[in-house]
Amino acid sequence: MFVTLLFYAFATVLVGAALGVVLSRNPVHAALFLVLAFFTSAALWLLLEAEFLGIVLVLVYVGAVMVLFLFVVMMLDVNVAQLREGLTRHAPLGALVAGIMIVEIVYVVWVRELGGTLGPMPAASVASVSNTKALGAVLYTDYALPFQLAAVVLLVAIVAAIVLTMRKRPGYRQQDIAAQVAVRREDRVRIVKVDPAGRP
Amino acid sequence: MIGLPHFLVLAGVLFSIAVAGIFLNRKNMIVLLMCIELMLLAVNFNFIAFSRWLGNLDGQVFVFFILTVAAAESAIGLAILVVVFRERRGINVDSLDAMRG
Amino acid sequence: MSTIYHWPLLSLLTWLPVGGGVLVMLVGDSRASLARWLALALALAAFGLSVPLYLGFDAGSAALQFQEHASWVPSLHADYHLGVDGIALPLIMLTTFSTVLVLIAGWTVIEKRPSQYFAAFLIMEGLMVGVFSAADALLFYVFWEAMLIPMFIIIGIWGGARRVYATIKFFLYTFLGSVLMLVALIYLYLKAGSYDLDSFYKLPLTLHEQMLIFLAFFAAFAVKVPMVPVHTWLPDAHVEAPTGGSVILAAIMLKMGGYGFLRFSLPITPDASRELDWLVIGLSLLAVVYIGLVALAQTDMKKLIAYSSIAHMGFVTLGCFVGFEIVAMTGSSQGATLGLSGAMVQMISHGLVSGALFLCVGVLYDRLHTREIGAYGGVINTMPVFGAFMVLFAMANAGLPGTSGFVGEFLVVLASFRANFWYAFLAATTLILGAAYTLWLVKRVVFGEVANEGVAGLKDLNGREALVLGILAVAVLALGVYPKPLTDVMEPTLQHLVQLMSVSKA
Amino acid sequence: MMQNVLLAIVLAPLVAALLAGLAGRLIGRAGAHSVTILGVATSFVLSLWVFKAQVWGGAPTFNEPVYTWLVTDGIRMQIGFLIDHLTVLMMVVVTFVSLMVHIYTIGYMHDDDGYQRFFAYISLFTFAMLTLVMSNNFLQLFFGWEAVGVVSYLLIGFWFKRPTAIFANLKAFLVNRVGDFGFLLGIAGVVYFTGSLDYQTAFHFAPLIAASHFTLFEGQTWNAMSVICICLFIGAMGKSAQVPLHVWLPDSMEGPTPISALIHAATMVTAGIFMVARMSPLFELSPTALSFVIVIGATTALFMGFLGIVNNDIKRVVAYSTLSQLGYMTVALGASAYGAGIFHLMTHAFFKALLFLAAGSVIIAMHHEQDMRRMGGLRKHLPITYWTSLIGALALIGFPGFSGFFSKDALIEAVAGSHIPGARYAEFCVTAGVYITALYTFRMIFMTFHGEERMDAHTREHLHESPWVVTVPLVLLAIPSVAIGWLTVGPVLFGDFFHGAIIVHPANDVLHEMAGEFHGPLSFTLRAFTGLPIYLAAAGVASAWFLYLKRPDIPATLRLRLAPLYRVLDNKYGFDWVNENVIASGSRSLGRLFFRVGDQFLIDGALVNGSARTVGWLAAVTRHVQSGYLYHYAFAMIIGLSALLAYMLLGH
Repeated sequence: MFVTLLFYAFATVLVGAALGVVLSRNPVHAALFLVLAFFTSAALWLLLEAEFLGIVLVLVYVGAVMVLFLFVVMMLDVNVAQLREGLTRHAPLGALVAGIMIVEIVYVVWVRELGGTLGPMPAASVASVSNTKALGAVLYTDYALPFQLAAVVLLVAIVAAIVLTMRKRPGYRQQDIAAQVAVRREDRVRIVKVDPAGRP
Repeated sequence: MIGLPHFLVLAGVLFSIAVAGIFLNRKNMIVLLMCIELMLLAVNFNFIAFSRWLGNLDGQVFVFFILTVAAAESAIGLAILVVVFRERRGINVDSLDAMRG
Repeated sequence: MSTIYHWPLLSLLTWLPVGGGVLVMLVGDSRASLARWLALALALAAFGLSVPLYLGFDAGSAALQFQEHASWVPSLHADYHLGVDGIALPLIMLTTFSTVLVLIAGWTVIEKRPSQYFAAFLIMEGLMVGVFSAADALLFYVFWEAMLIPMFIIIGIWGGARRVYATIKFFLYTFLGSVLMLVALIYLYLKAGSYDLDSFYKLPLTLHEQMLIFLAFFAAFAVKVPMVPVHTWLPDAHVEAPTGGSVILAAIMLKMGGYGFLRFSLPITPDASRELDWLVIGLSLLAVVYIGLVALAQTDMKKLIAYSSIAHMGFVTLGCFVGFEIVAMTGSSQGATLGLSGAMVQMISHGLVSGALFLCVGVLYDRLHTREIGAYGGVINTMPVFGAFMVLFAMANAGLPGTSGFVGEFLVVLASFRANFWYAFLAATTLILGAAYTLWLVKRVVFGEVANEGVAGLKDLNGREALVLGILAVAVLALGVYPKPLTDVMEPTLQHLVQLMSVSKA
Repeated sequence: MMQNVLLAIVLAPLVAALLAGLAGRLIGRAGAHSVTILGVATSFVLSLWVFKAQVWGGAPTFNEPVYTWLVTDGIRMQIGFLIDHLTVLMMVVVTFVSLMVHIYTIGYMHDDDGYQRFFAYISLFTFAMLTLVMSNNFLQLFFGWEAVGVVSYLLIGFWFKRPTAIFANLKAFLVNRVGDFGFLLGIAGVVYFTGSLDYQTAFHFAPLIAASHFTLFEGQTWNAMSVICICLFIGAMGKSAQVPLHVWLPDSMEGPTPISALIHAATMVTAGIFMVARMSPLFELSPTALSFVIVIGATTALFMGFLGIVNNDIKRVVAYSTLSQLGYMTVALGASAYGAGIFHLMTHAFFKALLFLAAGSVIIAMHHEQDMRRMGGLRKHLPITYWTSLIGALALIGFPGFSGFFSKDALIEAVAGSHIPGARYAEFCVTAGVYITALYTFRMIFMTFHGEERMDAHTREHLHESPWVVTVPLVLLAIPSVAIGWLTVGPVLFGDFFHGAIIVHPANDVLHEMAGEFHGPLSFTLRAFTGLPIYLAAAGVASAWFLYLKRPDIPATLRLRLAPLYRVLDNKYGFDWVNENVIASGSRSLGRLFFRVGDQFLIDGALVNGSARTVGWLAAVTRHVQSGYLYHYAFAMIIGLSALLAYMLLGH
């Protein structure tokens, strides 16, 4: 009963936060709403005994990604008013598509009884290992290679982000180590024969 | 009692809101990115819920990967955003029609 | 010397030019003369390597010789399997021979990116040898498609004003056909379980299956030959291609179609070929008569020769398929080999003659930069040596006995008389039409008073041009006077092919 | 031994031609004519030796291959020699006339730039002609056949700057090709039925061919031999200039005169006659083909003669007379009097070469003026030319005792004795032709050598007899023109000269019937006075004298009175008009039509570029969907997603 109560409370907040993301006029507000959505999601995930992922969501998403979002939003001088143009114009279409999707999903879940076949939530596992340890065990054995790949993806993302945003400013002097190494004597030294008598 | 359908419907609603958000905020790239994050979150919900009901950790592993990819995606997306802003002094999606034939 | 016969000659012939082409490209345009000499050396080496191929060839056998077999794509049962028989050998010789000539002909004429030009021809040479020597269908297909790329580049970069139109037309036409061929090959693979051509030959197929496969092959080969009505890419491609490109196009590439009929259509789908021979024969005769007349109407020298190519290739397809009608008419396959050897000789001869004619046009084009017949007249006054060559090759094109042009036409007419008097009748009209359009061209371009100042200022052939045309002239005459060395090599293979054709697979 | 000699006969002119042609600049003018004359002289001497060995030495017929050209499908195609009495006769005639023409050319072409080239060509021609006559198979026959055509093409267009010359040579080649077209089909037919290209095998299987039939059109069967023989004869019609493929011969007079003598009078044009005679074992088995031959020949003989009367170009008159004489030979072939045809071929070769060379001599003297209306009275200035021409003319009209008399008289008699359909028509044509021949021949002689001098003063001052290199061949040719008939009429016509080289069906053997009445040349000559032809010839000469010397105003009046007839003759029965305006320009227009409508409009326009345009249009329509706006793509994805979901939900 308590779990049900918690679920509905968090679910309400989550939906509200999501609506806030979508509807708020200011991107900063939207980002903050998103943070809220992530927090409530993390809470809901804890209800589902996915403790590790819940914590990761908070740490990585709220801590890193959302900060990045806020950072960018604040750094860029975005003309908010202009961006909200056409918000209402497309509202009916958006609502319609969203409505259709909701109807479809509900239809799948309830009418087709997709969820019903699996019954109520299984009892909490009483296994000795924690969720984190269990996840780790799977991740580093069965999914070791994909895990490595995920790391590569992140690396590529880092490199890509840097490459994309880096720009050369005119007048900015750089050290070219390759050029320094490849230098030859003739480039630097010029032997001039000077007549000791001082005649031209 | 909370069953699997509750979570699935919640995820569905979340996803639909995000979809609606894409329609509504068709000019603001930042909010678009956020809506994508929301969508991914909704998907993650499903994974975790099924993982719980099926007693199988694979779903959670997938969520883990999705989080990774989503992080990478948002990093690159924001980088692109910054570049676009520099180029066009704005993040209006309408101005992004370089692909137009 | 005898050890040379144990070398992997076919692989060498395929990959030496390809690798050499890459090397020539690396040498670059800044060292153009090094690139030229290197390319020539490689082409000569390839030609030199094809000579032991001929000398070591056992002319008494129809089997594939100089075979090389290695695993290639095990999961698809496709092997790196090369080999030559009496059909492939002359065509390989023709390929290596004409590449040498083309390189010499383009020696200083090509000023734009010369090293890449020479490289393209070398690479194409290797790929064409690959097509002729592949004994595995997938390998064949890879070479077949790869070969398009250098040609595409040659026309697209060194071509004339409308080169883009011509390249796209050329590419789409040939590609459309070969994609259907790929479908057929995959179907055959699924039935046979391997891409080996021999397994295709032994595969029993119902008539319905054969019909579909035949039509798919037909699409590919008819475009390449080219047969009416899918021939219009050829005049455009020829007109826009640089001289060397035209020569290779006419000399070798068109032969791929004829080769395909001999290697795939006839032995793999004999029953469908028998059922549909009326189609091929009808189109071939249409090519001879209709294209002969169309050639009369041309005002562009290259277009005229291109049309004459189509008419001459009509003899090839006629010779390939007339055997079925002979069997139907006389009940014996006596005469079928005659048609096939006529088709083969015609292919070789056409390679030499039309190549030579394109070189002749190239000689004029290099000087006055126009291919319009009306822009010339009385060329022989200022270029007597050229005029002599032009008349000789024109005569060969008109099928004069004593030149190679006659041999194939003669054999095909003899064979088609067995099938039907009217086939021979229509085919023999080439005697009149061929002479008409070729000699009318000669009359307008070579003979007469000097037509204008441009012609008055023409310089006769230089040593390089005379060398190329001279070699071709010797080859044309030699084949015309003594074609036996050529036909002897082919005879057992063609007889074996007739056997394959006459056994029903359905 | 024999084979080497024969090879030398054939190859000597070829080697000479190659030397003169390829190294002409190196060996110079004198070198060129020396080497070619040496080559042809070698051939001539060796031919005489072979002739002697065959005819008097009784050597057996030589029939051996030289080398194998190719072998395929069980057919062995070879190059080889067949030397029998027919061949040796031709060899001697060809090499002799060729030698004379070579010598004559030194004088005639003296000032021409293409001196070496010319010698190369005529030597090459000799080679080709020898290949043709010495062949023992159809393949080599066709080789020589086409080779003489090509050399003729080159020689007619020798002065390649003249538009008329290069028009004429193209025309000659193409018309010849029409003949070759038939010839090739005939050869293909022979191979079809006998599986061999060799004469011997083909002749051996001849009865088999004659017993075969094949269907040309649905429901109509033809005798195989008739079809083959008619096809072969179409080839002969091209080479030997029979109606309607005669049109090239008058135009070929654009070539230098020695060529007209060698090719277009003495040798190449007789290739067709020779070929039919060689194929006598085949032709004898098809009465249909023989009738066809005789009708075509007779038509040519008479109607081409008419054209000689109205023409004013001295060379063309001789050319029309050649056409007419070739018609005579063809008639003889059709009447199965092959011996008479060959005999006439031989005598004609001498006197017609003589007439041409004499005409050439006149042309040299007249500074390349060929119009007889501007000649006259040349007898005084060119005595040798005059007398030799007269001999040639007398031989041509069949003056008793001259060579042409024997051959033509025998020929007419043979036709009279023939019974095949068309023989009566032919008899009329050849008899009437005698009058016509005499008329135009002496018209030419009178207009050229007699009467008033109509040339301009400048030309008259420079008139002089030609140099010895020109006159010697004239004299040397005049001798056989007079004597050869007397010497050879017995053996060649009525004896067993051909020795099995020519086979005549006993029922058709008119010459054999005539042989019974032959008692030597003298009695043959005397007996001619009892026949009609000799009086017709006399009447012809008398008419010519009356019309062109006595009353030159009458022809002009006649021309006006009979204007329509004159116009028909002047237009050469309209053959040229039809050829140029209907056939040549018709096929050109047809080609253009095919090109525009078929290739450019239908295939390229509708199919190729049409499909390209359709694709382009579709793409243009479709690209509106591809707006390039990111959110449009996002919409599309989302809508697609929900549609897919809906499909999955409702579809199951």
